[in-house]
Amino acid sequence: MINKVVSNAEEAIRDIVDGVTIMLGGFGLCGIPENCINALVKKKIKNITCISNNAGVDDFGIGLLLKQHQVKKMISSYVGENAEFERQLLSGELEVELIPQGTLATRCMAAGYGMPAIFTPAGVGTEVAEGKEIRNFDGKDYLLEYAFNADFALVKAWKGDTAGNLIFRSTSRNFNPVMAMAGKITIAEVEELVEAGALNPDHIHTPGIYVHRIFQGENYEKRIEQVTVRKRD
Amino acid sequence: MINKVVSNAEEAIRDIVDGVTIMLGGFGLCGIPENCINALVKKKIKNITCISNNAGVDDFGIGLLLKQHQVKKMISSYVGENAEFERQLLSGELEVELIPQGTLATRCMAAGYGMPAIFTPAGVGTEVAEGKEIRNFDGKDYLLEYAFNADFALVKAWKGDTAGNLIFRSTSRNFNPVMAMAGKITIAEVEELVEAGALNPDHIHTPGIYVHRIFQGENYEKRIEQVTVRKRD
Amino acid sequence: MLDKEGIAKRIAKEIKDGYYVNLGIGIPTLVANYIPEGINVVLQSENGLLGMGPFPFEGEEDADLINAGKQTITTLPGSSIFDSAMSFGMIRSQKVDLTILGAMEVSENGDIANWKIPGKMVKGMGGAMDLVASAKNIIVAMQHINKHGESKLLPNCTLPLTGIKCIKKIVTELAVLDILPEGGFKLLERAPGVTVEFIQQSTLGKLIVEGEIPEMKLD
Amino acid sequence: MLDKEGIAKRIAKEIKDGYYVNLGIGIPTLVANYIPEGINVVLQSENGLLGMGPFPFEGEEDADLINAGKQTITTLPGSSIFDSAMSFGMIRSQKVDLTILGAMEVSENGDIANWKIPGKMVKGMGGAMDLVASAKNIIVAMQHINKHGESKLLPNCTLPLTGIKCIKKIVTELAVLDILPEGGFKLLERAPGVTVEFIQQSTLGKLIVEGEIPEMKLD
Repeated sequence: MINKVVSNAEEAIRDIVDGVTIMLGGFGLCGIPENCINALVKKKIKNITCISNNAGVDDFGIGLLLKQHQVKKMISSYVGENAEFERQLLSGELEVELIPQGTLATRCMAAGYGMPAIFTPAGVGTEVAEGKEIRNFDGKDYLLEYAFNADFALVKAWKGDTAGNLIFRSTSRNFNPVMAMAGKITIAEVEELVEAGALNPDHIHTPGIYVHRIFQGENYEKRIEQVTVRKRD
Repeated sequence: MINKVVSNAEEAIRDIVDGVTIMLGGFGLCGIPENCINALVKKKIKNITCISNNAGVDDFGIGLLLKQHQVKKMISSYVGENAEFERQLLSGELEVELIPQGTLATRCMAAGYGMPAIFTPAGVGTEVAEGKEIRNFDGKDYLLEYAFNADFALVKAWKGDTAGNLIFRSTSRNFNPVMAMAGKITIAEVEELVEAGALNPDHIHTPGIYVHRIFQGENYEKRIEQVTVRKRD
Repeated sequence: MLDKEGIAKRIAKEIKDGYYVNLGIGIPTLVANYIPEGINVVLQSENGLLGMGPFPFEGEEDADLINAGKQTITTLPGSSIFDSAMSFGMIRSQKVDLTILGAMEVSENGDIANWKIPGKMVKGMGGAMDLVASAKNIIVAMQHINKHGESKLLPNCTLPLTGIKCIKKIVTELAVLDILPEGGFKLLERAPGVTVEFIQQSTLGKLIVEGEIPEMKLD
Repeated sequence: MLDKEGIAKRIAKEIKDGYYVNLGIGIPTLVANYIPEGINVVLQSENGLLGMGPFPFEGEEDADLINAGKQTITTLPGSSIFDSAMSFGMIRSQKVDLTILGAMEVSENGDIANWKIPGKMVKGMGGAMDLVASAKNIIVAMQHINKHGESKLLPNCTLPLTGIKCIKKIVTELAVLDILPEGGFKLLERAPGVTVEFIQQSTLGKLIVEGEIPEMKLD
């Protein structure tokens, strides 16, 4: 089996340089690659084009990159919860491209599945459709949307093995598997790294062929954006 | 939770009538819906258009339908191992449409993902491309291939729950999940049917939303097409 | 006139046994609290979950288990988890029976605007454009009149659109209305104590009133 | 001149450490037996498996675990299972580094025919068209000459095509040849005891011979 293990986030991102396009898995703060983000912050990589469904919050996740002005452009579907983001956007320091969430996911998957483009009805008749090819199938209009590739995809899984196979836990799966498929180089950080053979092949969500480097992350904060609870009766 | 359970194959196929289009999961004889096939044989449904990667062998799988002349047309990628199939084809009793295996799988998935068509390079420059639209992306030619829908998809899983969630075992997964997504009505037979809640949500391969009816099959033969073994040293 | 809970309560009556339902943020989320006994419904959360349950008990929150509104939730027996591509795959292929979402404006031909106000910070459309473009049945939960006293049911939307010709039904604090395929808001029910005349005054788009309009029944 | 095992042995030398490899039916399957020690390779089987292992021991066959040739197999530690759509997804997106397959004919511009003979029962292309259209690197394992004594390395294929301009390298019982981007079979190595002259006579397509042609080393 091919061994994909690197020792830590610093080694994993060793060849990430200014100006790259990076995909970051996660939805909100759920399932984000915390260790890789921290390593990018520490290394002060600049002019990043960041493809991520969301933009983190002010002091966590992608917010940490924004604070240091490391992001040139965000490609996202929803960028709500971040005051520094808003300030940089309004001041023109930051470019933003907003994409429907399903289109974003499917464009990543298209890259991983070797499909150069896909058709989706999302955005037909709206400003999202501007400049895009529209095609009618069976009476319904669809936009032609191109596959998304990124120089690097940084994803977070629950468990992974030395061969790069990944298993995600609950809704922290979200964008991680589709982005893992779309990176020219895909880096996976996992909460628990095990030997090849320790995972049931039927349980694997992302086959190791899509993963170039894997390491066991540390000090996961796994911050919750909105704690909502019910009282016990 | 929505309960999808029916008592057996006969009840599951109750509304399958002559002339329908049916997808059948499986690769070779691995992972085929044995109970459903037997029920179709017993009910003598005729003029079936059958979408299946293979056509079974003479006395097992889809071969049983062929023997009774129940199949009008086969849409497959490889139909090798079946003498009766060959006889009917050469005599003109049976229509056959051959499709590259990946194209077949991806056209099913496209239906389940609400994509009306996909682009694939498979078949460019060959007779498969005849009459099809060709489009160039980044210097490479692709064929436009349409999503495949079927009136019924019959699939076989290892475990399933009353909500219709499916888990496949080893390489018997093959076409089953993609066909499960593409049936207007999807019928799943499983080796073991369990209560909703008994399966780990992270292990489910086909979410129950894609499955309309589920039952526990019986008397699985699981015939092996080619037993290949090595001697113990 | 209905409050938010009332709107949610009325919408809950539209949910049929065996439905897979996607609930948007805001009033739609409240609908889950009013699904009648004996009606089996599975809630889809577009971040990748079928079978969403209620909020967890205090102390049992799981950072890995959230809904599309980023709230901590639970799963119900029979739930399944999937990635974002499959989630929107099942939305696009119309396996989700009903989508309920909020709106800033709806037009008489079924267009909806709910994601962007020019001059204000744009947060993004999230999954809304995918949902409205794909869903086979969409109900909008919204206020009939905005805080400036202006109708939100218009001949044409004035805000940037989220989707076109997609809304089938609207439930507001004043009324239940269908949008007809040929265009127009067809008045179906009045909220308790609300007159047809008041609904007419509150609707800038074409309102179609035929025969007696019954008062809503909420219980 | 090489036998089938020899062809497989020579092709095995093309496999580099860290490769994901798809092996077709026939001679390509034999290649797995000759992968050098210390070279880590993962075999993909397009029915939905990465990490294919050897045949099972007698009595340990599992009907649910087969390869694309429908043979019972085993998995190696680190293997993964996936559906047919993802399997061809990773093939189309060129995650598989090398594809090795057989052929009836190859043309000097890299076209391949290996699925259909007019007048004979057509079994189908299986995954061959997907593989040849997508793979970034394809090696063909084939006989140089057919049983009628005719060359299978042609100016143009005469049989129905499987794919066009896709083959990069050929290993036959006589030689190792590259297909040049501008067309032509470039002779790289001779099989033990085979002369350049004999290879020339056996090749109907344009053969390019430059300088001394070394004899293959198999061990």
